[in-house]
Amino acid sequence: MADNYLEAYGKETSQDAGERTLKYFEDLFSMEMPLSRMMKMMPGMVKFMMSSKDTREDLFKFMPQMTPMIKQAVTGK
Amino acid sequence: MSKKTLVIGGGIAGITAAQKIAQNGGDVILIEKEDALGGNFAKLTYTFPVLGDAKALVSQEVQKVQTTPSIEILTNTTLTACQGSVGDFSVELKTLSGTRQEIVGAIIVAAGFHYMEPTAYTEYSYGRSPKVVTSLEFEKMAAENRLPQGNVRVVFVHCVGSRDKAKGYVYCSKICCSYSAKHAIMMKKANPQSKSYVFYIDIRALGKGYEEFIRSAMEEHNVRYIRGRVAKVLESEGKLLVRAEDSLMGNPVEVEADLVVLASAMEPPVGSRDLAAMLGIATDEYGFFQDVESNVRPCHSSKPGIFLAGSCTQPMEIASAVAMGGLSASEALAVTR
Amino acid sequence: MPRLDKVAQIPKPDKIFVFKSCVASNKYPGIEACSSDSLRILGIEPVDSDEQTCCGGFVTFANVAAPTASMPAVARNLSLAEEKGLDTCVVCNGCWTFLNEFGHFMNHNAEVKASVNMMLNMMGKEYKGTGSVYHIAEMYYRLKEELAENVKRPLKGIKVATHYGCHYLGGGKYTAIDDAQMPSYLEEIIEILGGEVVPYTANRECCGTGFTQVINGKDLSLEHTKTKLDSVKEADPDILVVQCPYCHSQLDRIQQQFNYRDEGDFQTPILHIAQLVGMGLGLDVAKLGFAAHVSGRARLENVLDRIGR
Amino acid sequence: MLEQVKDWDDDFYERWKPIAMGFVNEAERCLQCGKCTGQCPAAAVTPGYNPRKLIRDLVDGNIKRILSSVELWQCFFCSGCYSTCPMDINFPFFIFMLRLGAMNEGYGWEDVKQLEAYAEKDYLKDGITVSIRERNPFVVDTVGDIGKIREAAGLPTKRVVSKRGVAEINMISDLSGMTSFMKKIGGVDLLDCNTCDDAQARRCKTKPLPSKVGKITTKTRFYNYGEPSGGKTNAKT
Amino acid sequence: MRLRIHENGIRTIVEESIQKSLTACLQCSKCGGGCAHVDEFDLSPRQVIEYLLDCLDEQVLDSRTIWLCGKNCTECEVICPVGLPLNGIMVTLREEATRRGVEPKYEQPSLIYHKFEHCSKHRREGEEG
Repeated sequence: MADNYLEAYGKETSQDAGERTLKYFEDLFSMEMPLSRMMKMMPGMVKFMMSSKDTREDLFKFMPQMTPMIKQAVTGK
Repeated sequence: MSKKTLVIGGGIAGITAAQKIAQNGGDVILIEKEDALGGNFAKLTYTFPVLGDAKALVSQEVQKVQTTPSIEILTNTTLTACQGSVGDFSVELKTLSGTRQEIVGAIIVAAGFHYMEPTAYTEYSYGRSPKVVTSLEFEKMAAENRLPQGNVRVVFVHCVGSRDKAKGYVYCSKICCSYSAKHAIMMKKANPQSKSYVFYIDIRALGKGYEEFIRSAMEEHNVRYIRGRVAKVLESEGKLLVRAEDSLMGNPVEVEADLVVLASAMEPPVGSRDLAAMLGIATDEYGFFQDVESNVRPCHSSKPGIFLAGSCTQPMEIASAVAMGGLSASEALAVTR
Repeated sequence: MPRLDKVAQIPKPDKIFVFKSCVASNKYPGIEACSSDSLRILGIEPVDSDEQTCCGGFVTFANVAAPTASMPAVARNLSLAEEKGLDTCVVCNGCWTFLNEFGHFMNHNAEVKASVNMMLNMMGKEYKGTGSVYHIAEMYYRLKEELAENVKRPLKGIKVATHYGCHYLGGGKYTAIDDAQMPSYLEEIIEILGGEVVPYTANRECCGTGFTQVINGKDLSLEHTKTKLDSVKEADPDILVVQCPYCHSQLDRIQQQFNYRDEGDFQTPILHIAQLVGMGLGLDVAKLGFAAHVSGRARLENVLDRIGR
Repeated sequence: MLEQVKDWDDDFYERWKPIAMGFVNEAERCLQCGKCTGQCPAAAVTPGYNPRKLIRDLVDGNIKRILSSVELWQCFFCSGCYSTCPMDINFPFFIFMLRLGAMNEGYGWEDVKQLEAYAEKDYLKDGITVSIRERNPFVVDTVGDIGKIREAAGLPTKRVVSKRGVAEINMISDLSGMTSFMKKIGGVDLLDCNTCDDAQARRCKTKPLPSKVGKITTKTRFYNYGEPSGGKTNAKT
Repeated sequence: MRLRIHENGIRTIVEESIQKSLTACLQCSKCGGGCAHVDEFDLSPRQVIEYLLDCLDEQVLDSRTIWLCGKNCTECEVICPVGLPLNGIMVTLREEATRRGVEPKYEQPSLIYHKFEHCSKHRREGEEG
């Protein structure tokens, strides 16, 4: 917490802080699925798949739904 | 073509309309659903902005109407049916002694207004504590001088029901700022030891002499005006804890009060929608009667020949109600002569 | 006064999915035991599953989990009830508000629902948004008649004060069964059980937990709880009824902290509405779980003796 | 150093509303009437905390002051302001979203550290945020073992969430980036009276308790070691 | 903090000394706007009046404003729409503070202020420098 927020931010104006915050919220709430985000999700899915047999079946059942998204993410169409 | 005009509602607007028509040779049927004329004006003891004696003014006006021969006054009467168009409306009136058919040239609706019952405002413990009253009850207490004696603190709360999307009406009721100041001064006159507090958001003094009147409450009668809307009124051992924020300072404050007066919203009269349906005229989304063009043709309802007067169209003070009564009278005369 | 139209919308199902609250399971098991047994007595078969995790409201509003992280968790919990075609009954204000808010949010936001369902499909689950969430106090108020018939141990002469908790009435401004400022459905349930209602000034004040304030800003939270408990002490009820285990734990434990810090002698036992109803319906004393209570234990035993074990 | 209105970001709120997808709404309708602060329990005890001012700053666009303010972390989250607000402004949602923004600026991490421990060690470990850990020695003396009380009440000794359930919420947490976020924040380790040595127990029992309630100058935390969050220095202004 | 509003704070002393009710204050903060030294004060003149009315007596008495302001610079009195004698109020508060033994706080403010300080013509009779 800044004791005096004017000193804490120095030269920066509220516009820059606002810009930064908006960009943070944009990629926090963004709905699209770029390749980078999909890569970040891979370890989680692998860990889930390894955890037990029936989770592996569920993930395989999900795969047909996943392929169009991967294609769209890779080709970026 | 009938030369008669029907005036619905015996409040100050209706009385003025009837007088003006009678003075110009028209004849009027004035119907009032209560058993006495005067409407809301009769319930007051003082008027603002000059603390005039309301009782004398009302009785003088009512007495004038009662003595003019060409005005036929029917109390305890309501309208039950209305057909026809401008020039000859056939109206059916239900009086104590049965129904009456009349043919009238024009109709003036002056149904007045109704103070909203703030039962939805449980945060002010209205209905739970007898010490939380509406402004109307405060008027009655002042009339029967049952106001609390001794060094008591009285809190007046603005905007109860108005300017409130969640539980009330979004519009502003225009006169609460003025009559709360009037109540504060009446309280000080009745009990000089008492301390008055008024919680306001903004002071809206919208008439000649209103600002001076409210300023006199602040300066001469040292009524303490705190900017902030009252958030809670709690009962604790006989006292009322009024909690709000002094938003000019940013601190929450608490006042221990003996009486809390809520300035409740002015809403359309009870049954205004079915009266409008019966007459075939439009109402706005709150139930006030809708005028055609509020700037240039304020008195005209959506149906030609039917005119509106007084606070049944929008919250207004007595002066505007009288002015609108006169205007609708001249409109009616133009039609019936 | 309770909004009777809202109360009428609550169905009287024959089975309902009982949502276990973390604080109730691990700190006051009496709430969990009494809620399912009392529902069974009132004719509703409680169904629960150990797949159901914490609602995630605490970690979300404590800003550890972003809404995008906790919305799938809420959908997952709600889909457990939807698979069995049941509505959900929660015992905690926080769970109620959180499940309702995010459920309502997903139902009105198709793309969010689609992305949440994408995540849930990975686990073979799917959130349709058909089930609705009810608070146990709402169910008791809805089953007033059955409650009146089944009272075995009327609480004659027991002075009971109420504390409604903020999240249910605050968060559910338009969806709760009573208005936020002067609720009275708990009072009616107490009268049905035969107890005597005790009003006190700070009835609608917050219990002082401040959701995470008791961890981060403990002095402010204690300050507020002290004003609350002083006002309760003035009215001196035999029991203070709450409807949220988090308020329960705060009011219960902080009284003990005040006592040995000689800040005053607070001995008011705190009971959850499920425990009070369980007591009224005659559940045996072990099920009420009074052993887990921290303060006012002697007075609780005295109350039990007065109404018969 | 006076505040410059020209460096306010006045369309921040307008551009923020579509992004936050309905979590933040209607702040522009605020009447500034002060009803929320009037009934706010936090404003009644905390000097300088005022929800109305926060909404004022947000709509004005004084983002620097909000994100670096200590008031953002003093809200009690009781949504009493939402229930009395004449314009239905859901203030707790604003606080919740602004706190996310403040953490992105690096503020408030000390406060969240305390809670991150609960999420990491309880929520993601065995699916229940509030575990049997008890960090108050006096409560442990009066209550004893919760497992026995659960058995007496006819419940299983320990509430267990199925392994499948725990795996699922861990996956949700990984997919949505919550795990990486928690790793960035880091956490404190939780004290547990049942498994702690008696040296710490003696220290806990003899630790000076927070100052007498009524003076907001407390520095020490009740049972956990470690300095409270940096924000307290502003509490006294 | 939640303040309890009552009437027996030092407000009554101030009102007796200036023979005018403090409730007349419109809280329009024109005085704060007009004052040349307001950035040195911790309370603007308007806030001093509001603190008195809100019974925050201690904060008013140990504020810097009552010591720095009121030394015969009447900029705020002139433009006050209600004509409140702010100088008189500050003088009374200063007397009350010395009576209660609150040590004065007036590290030297900006140079503008000095001009009034030394110019004897502006100083009122009976008031020390």
